Amino acid sequence: MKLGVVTFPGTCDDVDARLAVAKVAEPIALWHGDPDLHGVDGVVIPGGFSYGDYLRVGAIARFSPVMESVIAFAREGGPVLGICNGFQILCEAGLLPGALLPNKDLRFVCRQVDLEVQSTATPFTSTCEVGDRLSIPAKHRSGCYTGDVPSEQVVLRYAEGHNFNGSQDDIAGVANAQGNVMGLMPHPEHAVDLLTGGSADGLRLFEGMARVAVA
Amino acid sequence: MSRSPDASTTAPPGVEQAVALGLTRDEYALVVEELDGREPNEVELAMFSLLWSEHCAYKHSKKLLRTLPTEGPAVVMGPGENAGAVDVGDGWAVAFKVESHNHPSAVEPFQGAATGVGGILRDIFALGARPIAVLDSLRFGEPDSERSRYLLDRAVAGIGHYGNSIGVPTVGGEVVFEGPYETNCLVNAMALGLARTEDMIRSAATGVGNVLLLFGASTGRDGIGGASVLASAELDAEDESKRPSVQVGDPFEESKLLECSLELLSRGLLVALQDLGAAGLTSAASEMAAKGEVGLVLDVTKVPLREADMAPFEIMVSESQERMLCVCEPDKVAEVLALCEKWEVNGTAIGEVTEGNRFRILRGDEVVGDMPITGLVDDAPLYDLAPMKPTEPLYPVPAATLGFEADVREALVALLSSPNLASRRPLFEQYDSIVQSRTVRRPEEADAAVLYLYDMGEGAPSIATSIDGNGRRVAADPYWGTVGNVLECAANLACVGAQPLGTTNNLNFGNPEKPHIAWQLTEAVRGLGDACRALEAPIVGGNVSLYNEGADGPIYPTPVVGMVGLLPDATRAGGLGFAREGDAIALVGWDGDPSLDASELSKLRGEALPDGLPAIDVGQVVGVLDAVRDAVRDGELSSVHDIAEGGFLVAVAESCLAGGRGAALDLGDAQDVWTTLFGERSGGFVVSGPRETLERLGERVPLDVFGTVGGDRLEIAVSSLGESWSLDELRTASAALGPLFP
Amino acid sequence: MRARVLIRPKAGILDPQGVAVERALPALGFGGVGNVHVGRLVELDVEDESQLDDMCRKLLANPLIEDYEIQTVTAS
Amino acid sequence: MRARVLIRPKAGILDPQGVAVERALPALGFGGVGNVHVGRLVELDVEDESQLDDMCRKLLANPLIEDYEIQTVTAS
Ligand SMILES: Nc1ncnc2c1ncn2[C@@H]1O[C@H](COP(=O)(O)OP(=O)(O)O)[C@@H](O)[C@H]1O
Ligand SMILES: [Mg+2]
Repeated sequence: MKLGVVTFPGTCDDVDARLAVAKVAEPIALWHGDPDLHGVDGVVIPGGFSYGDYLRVGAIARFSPVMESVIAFAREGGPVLGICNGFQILCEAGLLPGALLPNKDLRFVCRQVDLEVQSTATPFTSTCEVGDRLSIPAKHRSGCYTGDVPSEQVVLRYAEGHNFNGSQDDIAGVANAQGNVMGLMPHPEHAVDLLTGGSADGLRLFEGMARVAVA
Repeated sequence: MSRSPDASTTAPPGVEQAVALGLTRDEYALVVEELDGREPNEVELAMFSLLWSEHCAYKHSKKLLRTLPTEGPAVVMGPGENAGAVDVGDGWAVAFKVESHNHPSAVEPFQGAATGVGGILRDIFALGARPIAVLDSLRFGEPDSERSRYLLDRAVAGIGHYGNSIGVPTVGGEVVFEGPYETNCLVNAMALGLARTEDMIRSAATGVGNVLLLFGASTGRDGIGGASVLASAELDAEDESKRPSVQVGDPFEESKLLECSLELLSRGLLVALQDLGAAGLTSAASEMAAKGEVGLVLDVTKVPLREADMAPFEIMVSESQERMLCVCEPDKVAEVLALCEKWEVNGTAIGEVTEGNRFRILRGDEVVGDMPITGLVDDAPLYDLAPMKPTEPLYPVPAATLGFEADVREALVALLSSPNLASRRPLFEQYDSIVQSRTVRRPEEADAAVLYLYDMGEGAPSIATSIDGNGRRVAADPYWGTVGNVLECAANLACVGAQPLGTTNNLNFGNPEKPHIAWQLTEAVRGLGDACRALEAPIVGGNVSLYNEGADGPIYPTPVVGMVGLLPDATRAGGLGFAREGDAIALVGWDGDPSLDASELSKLRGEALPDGLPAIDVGQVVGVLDAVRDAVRDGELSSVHDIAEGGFLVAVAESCLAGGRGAALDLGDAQDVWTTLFGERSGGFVVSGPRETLERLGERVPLDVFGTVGGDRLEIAVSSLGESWSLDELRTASAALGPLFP
Repeated sequence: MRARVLIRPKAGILDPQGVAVERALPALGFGGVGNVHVGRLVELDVEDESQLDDMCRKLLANPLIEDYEIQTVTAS
Repeated sequence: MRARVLIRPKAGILDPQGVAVERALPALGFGGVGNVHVGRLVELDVEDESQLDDMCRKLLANPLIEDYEIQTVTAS
C-alpha cells in the first residue's frame, strides 16, 4: 500500500503529510515536475503555499506536470485527498466544485476546530459515522468556501462557532460526485498523534483512505 | 601590490560624502590609510562606510561583548558565525539566533517585520541547519495610539506572512506596550534550526581558485544605504528621506532558496556558505574572505540585476532579500548550477577566491574597487564607552489607568485586561505554530514552546525555547533588570522541564555616545554575563541595535534574551493550566517578599520608575529552577507556571484560564496584601499537583500550599479580605487584545 | 503590445476586501463612498494578443468567482 | 461617479507575484510574455472625486512601495 504526497515549490506540510501517511501506509514523495506517480494507490496534495499563493491560491500549481497525472488518476477513481492548499489546487483543477476565497476577516488563523462528519460515502470518511465530531487544527488565510455543491457532496462542516473563515453553510470539506476525491481546509495530518496534535482524530481520514485504496 | 582602480572610475567622492554616509572625519582618514594614502572611490567608500557602520562593526559594543561567557560543554558554535549552535545529543545540534529589524519596521512595518524573519532564517540555514521555529519579540507604544496599533497590526501580519508561507512554525514570542517605544518600535525575531553537527558548514571562504557563486533573487536597489543610514542614525519625525527603497520580502523565493541550500550541502558541493543580510554582497563576501584569510575578485557585471542601470556601488551594497553566497570548487560549479535550476533559483558565478588580502571589484575588465579585506572587516575603530549613571530620571511617568482607591477585585481585572498581560491569542493565532509536526506545547499551553526533534529517530529528545526582555525593569535597574530577564527565560524553560543549553540576545538600546545610555548598556551586559554564567547557559550569539531613539527620547533599554534548553521526554513536558480537580496549589521558590517596584501594578497606577531594584539571590533562584525542573521531569506536577509580570495572583488566574478550572486560595495573614498578590520577584512558581508530591518538592525549596483546584471561580482569602471572580469574568478581561486585530 | 487585465469578484461573490475598504474609509474621514470592490490587476507584454483571453480563463482569473476585462495599453 | 484605482508595485520594487506568473506562463504554453506585474484593482462609487487622491495615499495604496493611477469609469 503506497500513498503519494506531492511537493510543489512552496509546499509546507508535505513532511507532515508523509508522517501521517506513514501511520497507515508507505509514503511516497511525488515531485511537481515529474508526471510519474510511481504506482501509488492514492495521492495526498498537502498544504502550504505552493508558488507563494501568488496570483490566486492554487492557480499556478494546478498546471504542474504531476497534476495532469493526478487528474487522470482521479478520473479513474483513485483516491485523492487535498488538504488546505491541496484543496485549493483541486478546486482550481476542476476536480472539486467551488473555490476558496480569503477568510472573512482577511487574516490568517491557526486554531483547533471541531468538524462534523456529514457523509461517509467517501473512502476518507468511511471510518466515521455521520454526526461524528473531529477535533482538527485549521490554519489558512483563504479558506472561505463558495460554490454550487450538492449537499450529498458536503463531507465535513465546521461545528457551530468554529467557522472562522466565513465558509458558505459552514462547509469545511467537499468531495466529487464519485466520492473518490475530497478536499478540506483543516489539517488532518496535524491530528494524528496526541503528542503534537492535541487529538488523533485526523488519523481516521488516512485510515479510511488506506482501507479503500487497498480494496 | 595595491593597484589603483582604473582611472576611468569616477573621482573620489571625498570626505564630505563620507560624513554623509555616516563615517567621521577621523574614520575617513583611517580609510585613506587602509588604501595606502589614496582616497576611496565611490565603490570603496560605499563599502567602507557600510562595513565600518555601527551595525556591521559593533564599534560601541564589541569591547563589552567580549566580556560575555561564550563557552560551555554544549556549545558547538559560539558568537562569530551566522548563528550559534548547541549540542542536543547523538551528533545533532540546534542553531539559533535573535536579530532586530527595528528601523525597517518603523518605516514599513509589514515588509520590515517580514524581511526580519527572512533574514534570521537565512542566518540559520546558512549554517546548514533546517529552520524549525521562529519566535518574535515586539515593542510598541501604548495601544491607545493609532500609530502603535497600526505598527502592531502590520508587523504581526508581516511576521505571519513570512513564517507561515515558508513553513516554519512561529511558536512563541512576546509583545510589550510602553510609551518610550512610541516613536521607535522594536521588532526582534529569533529562529532555531536543527542539523547534524557534522553537516554544519562555516562561512570561511577557502581554496585559492575556488568559485564564488551568488544564488537566489536578483539584485535591485532595495535598501541601498539602509544599513548605514537607516540602522545607525536616530529616526526623526521626517522619515521620508530615509526611505531609499523598501526591501520587499518574498517567502516563496526563500523557501526554494532554503531547500536548494540544504540540498547543496547534503550533497557536499560547497566549501562555504553565507547569507546576504545587512550591507548585501559587501558584507557577505568580505566576511567570508576575512574568515578564510583569502582574497577575492568579484565582477559586478555577472550579478543578475532587477534593474539594468545599477552602478557598481549599488550592486555591492544592495540589500535585496533572498540571496545567498557560496564558494565551491571549480569542478562542482556545473552540479551546483543544476541544483539551482531544479529549485528554480538563479545561480551565477560572480567571482573567485584569490591569494592575499585584497578584495578587488571588477566591472568587466575594469577594476572599480581594490581594498584590503582585513581593513574592511577588522580595522574599524572600536570606541570606549563613557558610562555615567543619570542623576535625573530618563523616562516620563506613565499615565495612571488604575486609581489607588481601586480594590483587589478591580485590580486583578485591570491587570488581566492590561495590554501587557492580556491573552496574546488574537496575535499568535495569526501564526502557524504547528507546521513541521513537532510542536508539543503551543502558545499559551506552557511558559516555553516545546519542540519534538523526531528527526533524531527513536527516543529523540525535545527542546524548549523562550524569549524575554522586560525593558521597564531594565530602565529601573539595568543590572538587576537584565539578570531578571535572563532568569525569567530560564524559569520558562524549567516550567516545561528543560535545562538551558545556550543563550542568544539582542541588545536594543539608545545612542551609546550618550553617557547614560552607555551606562545602561554596560550594566545590562554585565548582568547578562553574570546571569548566564550562573545558569551555565553561555551566550552563543546575538545582535546589537543601538541609536533607538525617537523624538521623545531613548527607548527603555531592552536586552532581549532568547534561550534554548533540552528535555529528555516530551510526554512529560509541563503545562501551565490547572489540570485536575482537587489538586493542591502551591507557591514555590520565594524565600522573601516580592516587591511592587517597577511592577505592572505600579505602572497601571502611574508610578514613576524606582531608582534601582532589589538585588536577586541568583544562586537561590538557580536552585529553585533546578528543583522545579526535576519535579516536572519526574512527572509529579499537574501544572507549573512561573510568576512574572503581574505577580502571584495574575499567575494563578492564568493557570485557571488555561486549564478552564477555578481555584480556592487561603493565603493567611499577609504583611501587605498588595505586595503579596501583585508584587514581582524572580524565581517564583505557581504549581499544582497531589499534596504529597508538593510536599516532597517543599523539602528542596521554599513551598507553601495555599489552596485547591476546582469549580468555576477564583476565590481568595488573605488577611481579612475575601474576594472572588468567575472564570467568565476573568476570561473576558483577558480577551482585551481582540479589538486590536479587528 | 502591453496589455492590462482587470480582474474583479463576480457579482454575488463575497468580497471581504471590498467590505473592509468600505468600512475603513468613513473612519478616515472619507464619506460618500459605496459599492467598493477589490480585485487584481495584471499588466504584461504579449507578442500574440489572441492568446490573452485564453490566458485569462486558464490562469489569470478563475471564472467561477471572477470576471475579467482585457485592455490594450500600447499596441506594438 | 464610479472610479477605478489601479495599484501597482513601484518601479524598482520587487514584485514577487509578477515574477512567479512570468515564470509559470511559458510552461502553460503561453510564450512571448514578458514584463509581468501584478497589482490591485479598487473600484468604488465616490461623491467627492477630489478626495480620491487622498484616499489612495492614506488607505488604498502603500505609497512606499506602490504607485497608483486613478481612472474615472462613469461620471455622475
Ligand atoms: N549581543 C551579542 N551577544 C553575542 N554575540 C553577538 C551579539 N551581537 C552580535 N553578536 C555576534 O556577532 C556576529 C555578527 O553579528 P551580525 O552582524 O548580526 O551577523 P549577521 O550579519 O550574520 O547577521 C554574530 O556571530 C553574532 O552572533
Ligand atoms: Mg549572517
